Amino acid sequence: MSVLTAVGERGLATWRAVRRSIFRVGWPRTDKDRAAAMISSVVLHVHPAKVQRHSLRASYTLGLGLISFYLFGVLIVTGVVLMLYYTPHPPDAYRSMKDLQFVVTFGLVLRNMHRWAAHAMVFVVFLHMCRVFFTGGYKGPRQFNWVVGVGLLLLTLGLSFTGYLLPWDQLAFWAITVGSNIAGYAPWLGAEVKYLLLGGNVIGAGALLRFYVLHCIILPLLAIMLVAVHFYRVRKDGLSAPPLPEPPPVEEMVAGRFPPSTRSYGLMALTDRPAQPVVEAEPDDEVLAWPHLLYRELLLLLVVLVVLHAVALLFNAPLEEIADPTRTPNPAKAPWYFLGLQELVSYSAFVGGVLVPTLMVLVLVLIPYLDPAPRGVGVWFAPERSWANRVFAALASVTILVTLVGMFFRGPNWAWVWPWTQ
Amino acid sequence: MRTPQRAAVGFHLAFAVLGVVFLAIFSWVFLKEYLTEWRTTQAQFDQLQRRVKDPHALSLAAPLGDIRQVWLPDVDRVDRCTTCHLGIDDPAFATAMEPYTTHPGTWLQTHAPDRFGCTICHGGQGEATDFRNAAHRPIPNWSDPMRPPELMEANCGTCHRERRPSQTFWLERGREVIANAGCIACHDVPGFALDDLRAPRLESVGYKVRPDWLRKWLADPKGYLLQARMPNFRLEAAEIEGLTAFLLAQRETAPLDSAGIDWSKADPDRGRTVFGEARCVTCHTIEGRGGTMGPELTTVGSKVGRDWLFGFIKDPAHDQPGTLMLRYRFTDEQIRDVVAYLTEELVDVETPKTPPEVRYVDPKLVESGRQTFVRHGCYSCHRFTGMMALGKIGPSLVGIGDRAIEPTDFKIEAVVPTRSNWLFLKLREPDRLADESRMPTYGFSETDAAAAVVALLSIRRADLPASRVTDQPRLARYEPQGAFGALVARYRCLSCHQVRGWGGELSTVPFDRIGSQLQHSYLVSYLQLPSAVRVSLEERMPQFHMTREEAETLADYFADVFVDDSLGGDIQLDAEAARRGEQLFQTLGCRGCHIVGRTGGYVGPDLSDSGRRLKPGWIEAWLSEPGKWKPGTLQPNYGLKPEEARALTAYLMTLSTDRSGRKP
Amino acid sequence: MTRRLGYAGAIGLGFAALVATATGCRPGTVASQADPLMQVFDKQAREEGLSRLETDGKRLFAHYCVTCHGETGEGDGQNAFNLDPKPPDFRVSLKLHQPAYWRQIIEAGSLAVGRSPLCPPWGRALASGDVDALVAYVGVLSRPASEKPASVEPASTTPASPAAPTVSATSARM
Amino acid sequence: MNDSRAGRGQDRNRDVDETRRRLLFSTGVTTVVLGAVGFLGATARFLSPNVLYEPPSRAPIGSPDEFPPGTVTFLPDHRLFLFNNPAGFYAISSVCTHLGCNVRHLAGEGFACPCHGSLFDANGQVIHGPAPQPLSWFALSLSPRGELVVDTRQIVQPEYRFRV
Repeated sequence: MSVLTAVGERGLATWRAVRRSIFRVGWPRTDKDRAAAMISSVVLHVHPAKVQRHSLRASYTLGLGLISFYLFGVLIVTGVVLMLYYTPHPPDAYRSMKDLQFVVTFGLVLRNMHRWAAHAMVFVVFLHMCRVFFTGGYKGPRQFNWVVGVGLLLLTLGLSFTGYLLPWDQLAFWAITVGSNIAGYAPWLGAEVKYLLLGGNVIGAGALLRFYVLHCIILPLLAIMLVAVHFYRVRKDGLSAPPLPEPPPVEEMVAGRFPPSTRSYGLMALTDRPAQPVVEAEPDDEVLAWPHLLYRELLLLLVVLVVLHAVALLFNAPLEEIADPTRTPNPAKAPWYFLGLQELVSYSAFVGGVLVPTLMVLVLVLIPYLDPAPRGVGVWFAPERSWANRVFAALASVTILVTLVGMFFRGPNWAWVWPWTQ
Repeated sequence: MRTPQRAAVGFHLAFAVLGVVFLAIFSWVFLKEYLTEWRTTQAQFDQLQRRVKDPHALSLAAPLGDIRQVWLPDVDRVDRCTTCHLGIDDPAFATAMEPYTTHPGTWLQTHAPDRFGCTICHGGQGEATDFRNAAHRPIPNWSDPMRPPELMEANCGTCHRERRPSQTFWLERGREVIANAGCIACHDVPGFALDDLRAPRLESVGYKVRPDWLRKWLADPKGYLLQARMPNFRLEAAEIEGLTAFLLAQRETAPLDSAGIDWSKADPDRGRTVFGEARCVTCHTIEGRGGTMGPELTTVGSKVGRDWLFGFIKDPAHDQPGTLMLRYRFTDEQIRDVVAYLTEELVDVETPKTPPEVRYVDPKLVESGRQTFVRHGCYSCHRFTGMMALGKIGPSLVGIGDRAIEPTDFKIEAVVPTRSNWLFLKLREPDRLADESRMPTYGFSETDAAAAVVALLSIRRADLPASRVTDQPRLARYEPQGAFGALVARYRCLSCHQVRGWGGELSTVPFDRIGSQLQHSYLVSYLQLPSAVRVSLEERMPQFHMTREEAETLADYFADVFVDDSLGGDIQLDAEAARRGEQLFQTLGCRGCHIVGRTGGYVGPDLSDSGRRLKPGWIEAWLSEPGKWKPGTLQPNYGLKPEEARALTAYLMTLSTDRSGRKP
Repeated sequence: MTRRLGYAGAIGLGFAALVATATGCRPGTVASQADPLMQVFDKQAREEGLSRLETDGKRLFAHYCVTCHGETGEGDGQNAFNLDPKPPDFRVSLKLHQPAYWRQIIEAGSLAVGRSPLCPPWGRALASGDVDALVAYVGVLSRPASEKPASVEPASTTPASPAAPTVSATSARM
Repeated sequence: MNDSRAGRGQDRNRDVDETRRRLLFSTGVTTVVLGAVGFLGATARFLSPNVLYEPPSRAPIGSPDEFPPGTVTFLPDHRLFLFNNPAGFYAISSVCTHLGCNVRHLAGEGFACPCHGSLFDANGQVIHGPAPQPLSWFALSLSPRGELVVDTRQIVQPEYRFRV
């Protein structure tokens, strides 16, 4: 018997050693472990060990940034898997779409998920931008993070635009024709960019290949890098939260009292401090990230997956006839997120194609530098920033309105039509 | 109160609930994938297969459970229909219910599924593996749903490009309609050539027609003659005036002068007999009777001038170089009498005898007429000097079978927006289509228009590899030269007869081996004075009033050139064989179709004179294997043994009407 | 603070409503649409009322048989009055026999079943598929238009044994 | 007293709360794990193709008179040699059984594999070299349209001869 128990113990010991080597901090039982677990794990150390309770509340962040990250994750997984059946050469591209739809096991579900996740991501990223703006998230130390966010928005649009052409059906072909021609209006380098983008003057095999490489390699890599920077910034600048009643003067930092935690702990390893938190610490407006933050993230992930699966099962991604360069569907619409632009282009090519897009991007990028006053951070529609909110709300509503008009109120020959009469 | 470091129970609850919901949805994905329509169909087939087939056949049957596909890279098609239609080429399932029934008819023997797939004929979406997406019925975003049998013939036409593909009623009829209507004049129609076109030259029509007839004709050609090939261009009054002025001004070559003719002595009755002997009714229709190769003559008297008619009959090619009409060797008196007969008997009662006098013609009117002539593309059919270089007025019909149709192409009223409907309305009622149609109205009947649509739908844009296409052989033009050539040109033999397929379709006697079929002496006498060999036929050999030398030149050429060596052999014919032949003639009932002496049927040629007419070698070869020499002939194949054929030949060679014309 | 949140909520809801109404109201099914071409095909098929095999049979009958048997198979063909005996009226004669008997006449000729030699053998000139088509079409002719396709009742008399025809019998009639 | 009962009540609440918490947490974890395993299974199934765009194993190779008697014809897209000698037709695979290269036919002697030097006799038996098995023979048949049909999945013995 003793041999067995001996072997048992040794086995158990080695197992525990192995596990310990992988998970430096076992399943945390104490606060210190919970904080250590957060800091020591390569994945989890994206979050600070302790987080403001306020920024945890759903009504504050609506979890939009996280949702778009999850969608991006789903897109990458389903995208890589779909690549195994996709050939970026025109006749075979359409055939692989048909194969996915009819023959490949789970092909249809994965394609639907990829499609709806892409559309959702563009929309959620837009909402996330609005949320960050309306809660003053662009102020204070986070100006550059806002710029990175705008970069990510553009990359998302780029990813969605390049992915739109790959099925090579009529909808895709003509949407991209319209979209790339809008780009063509940009002065000086517009035509050149379009020429490089299409690898020629017309959308053919060359364009499909370029869009494929952009969509699968270049843009996702850029996006991942920017996301990393974005997360790092969020981690360093801390989640935006409303100012505490009496913000202590800055010079007190050295005296060992930690400042109000508009900033998170530095990366210096946690010194062995007394079990109880520092008495003078602020009233318990902070909680340990483990389990509160992680739990919320996990639940949100499950919600996103459930919704996405449901939508993918109920609604099929559209696949029209194979692209026919000689026949333009009437009307030929750009992808939905560019319909606002197309609507403007229909008024005047220069305004819609050039002026508005460049202005929007410029304004977006410069917002944090145009309105640097650190007021009203962390509060929805803070009165201190009422003017900024009104302007931004107006701009956002105009964008949404123009896009909706382009989507539902434009019929053949781009003529006005009431959707219910269509 | 310190914040509890443990997550609230609510989170655990949410986590558990969400987990279960996620699992439920995830299993729905699995279910949806494994309860597909084709898997249930194959399961049912498996049960059916076990009932229908014996164990041995079952062991040979292909395994079920996966998607079956026919991949045709050369026509870029993938057909997965056999994933559900499992018994399609297995005779054991002839009485099984759909989708397992065997394919009807013998189609799969000639079109093996592994080489043709299904959608190449049926249409539909081959890639699909469920009923709805396979486009059994029209679905959005798929322009080629499965076709009813009639429209499937269009798919036959895509590969079978000969004019008369077998077993395709609508396609064959459609291609005939397109050839007769002369669509090739204004449109590029693949598979049709310009020489299918028959329209008179108008460079000297000024001499020919009367103004009042011309106005009536331009206004409504079919009103004057129901079978008129010319469509109605819906011309306004001004355009008709202009065109009439322009056409009447065309007086390029004057007709042969008939000044020396004394019209007072013209006798219409003698004209009628000459008209009858010349068998004009073979090509011309009078009151509904006769051939349709030439113009209809019921009221020709009130259409053309007397002098022009005289000149034309004297030498048709002089006025119309490409005409099919032969140049009889009439004397002037005979022509005078025929013209008298035509201009006095065959007239339209209402029109006045003498045409209205044309005093002064305004040059501006003539010029506007010319512009109307060009604008409506009249030069497309009526080839006009100076307008040869002008392009085709209508759009090219290449790839018309793939033309994309939008609902907006139809006027508001509800018509199913399919390509076939668009083409049908284009031919029948163009005003129900959105874009204004410049096409003249042809007045096609419903079935003709439908047939033409089927033929048009067969013209697809994608060009098939040569291994997939069958076509009738390009006919070699046959233009004989020398004395024989001149005679063939004068008497227009090729308007009715054919040489290796080239020529007219009226006569059932091609020249290919005429020298080995008919005796020289018979030919010479027959050419001068043709007698009806087939009594029941309306279209008979006309009497050319040919001179003996001409007949002999033709007969010599036939005897030397159009021979088939396999029919040559001299055959000993003895009385004993002739007797047995006569007996066989009785038992086989040949008299049911052939006249011998006075009695007999009208189906075959009259055999009373076969002794002087036919060559024995031909008779024997013909009786042994009629189908080989003339596919589709009514002459039955009795499976005669060589000596029986020899006996019949001997008997037939004894039959002849001797000089006095007395029948045996 | 909550008042402002109310504003945002209101705007959001407004947009959502707009989107919902726009997407929700897909056009109802279009009024029943006419299909002119298919009407022509249906009319043709209804008039003919023939299956594909019978249509082929009709085409072959028109080419080979009409001159003696007539359009409707009553034996009133163009060449019929030259024949003795006259071709039978299918609506009567065919009821006496099975389709196999008709097939034998078509393939081997009427002489082979002991009738007059006037209907020649078509077996060698026609492919088996064509003979099937002719048998099918002859079946159609044997049923006058009014009568619904009667199931072929078993023939009362067995088909005459194809004894060798005596020469004297036929020559007497000639 | 009350405290103890209340205390004990609280203890019981805490225990009940604890078990409920652990139960819910474990259901959550198991479902997520099951979901993950399901997803990996689905992806694996997704990766194996259901239809192949390859030439079918049973295919017509031409009419018999395309292969005159006494000749050997190499058919590249079916990867086999077709023999027509007085005894009849037979087809030998040109795929070397060692590592799949196309063997060369040496007139009269047999086959040689260019990749690793395997040698086969005229009937495909291995004479020399690393090839483990002899070259396989395929069954031949005649299609209703009179074409020779080879079935590369039906292996036959070397004595097999197909007479047309």
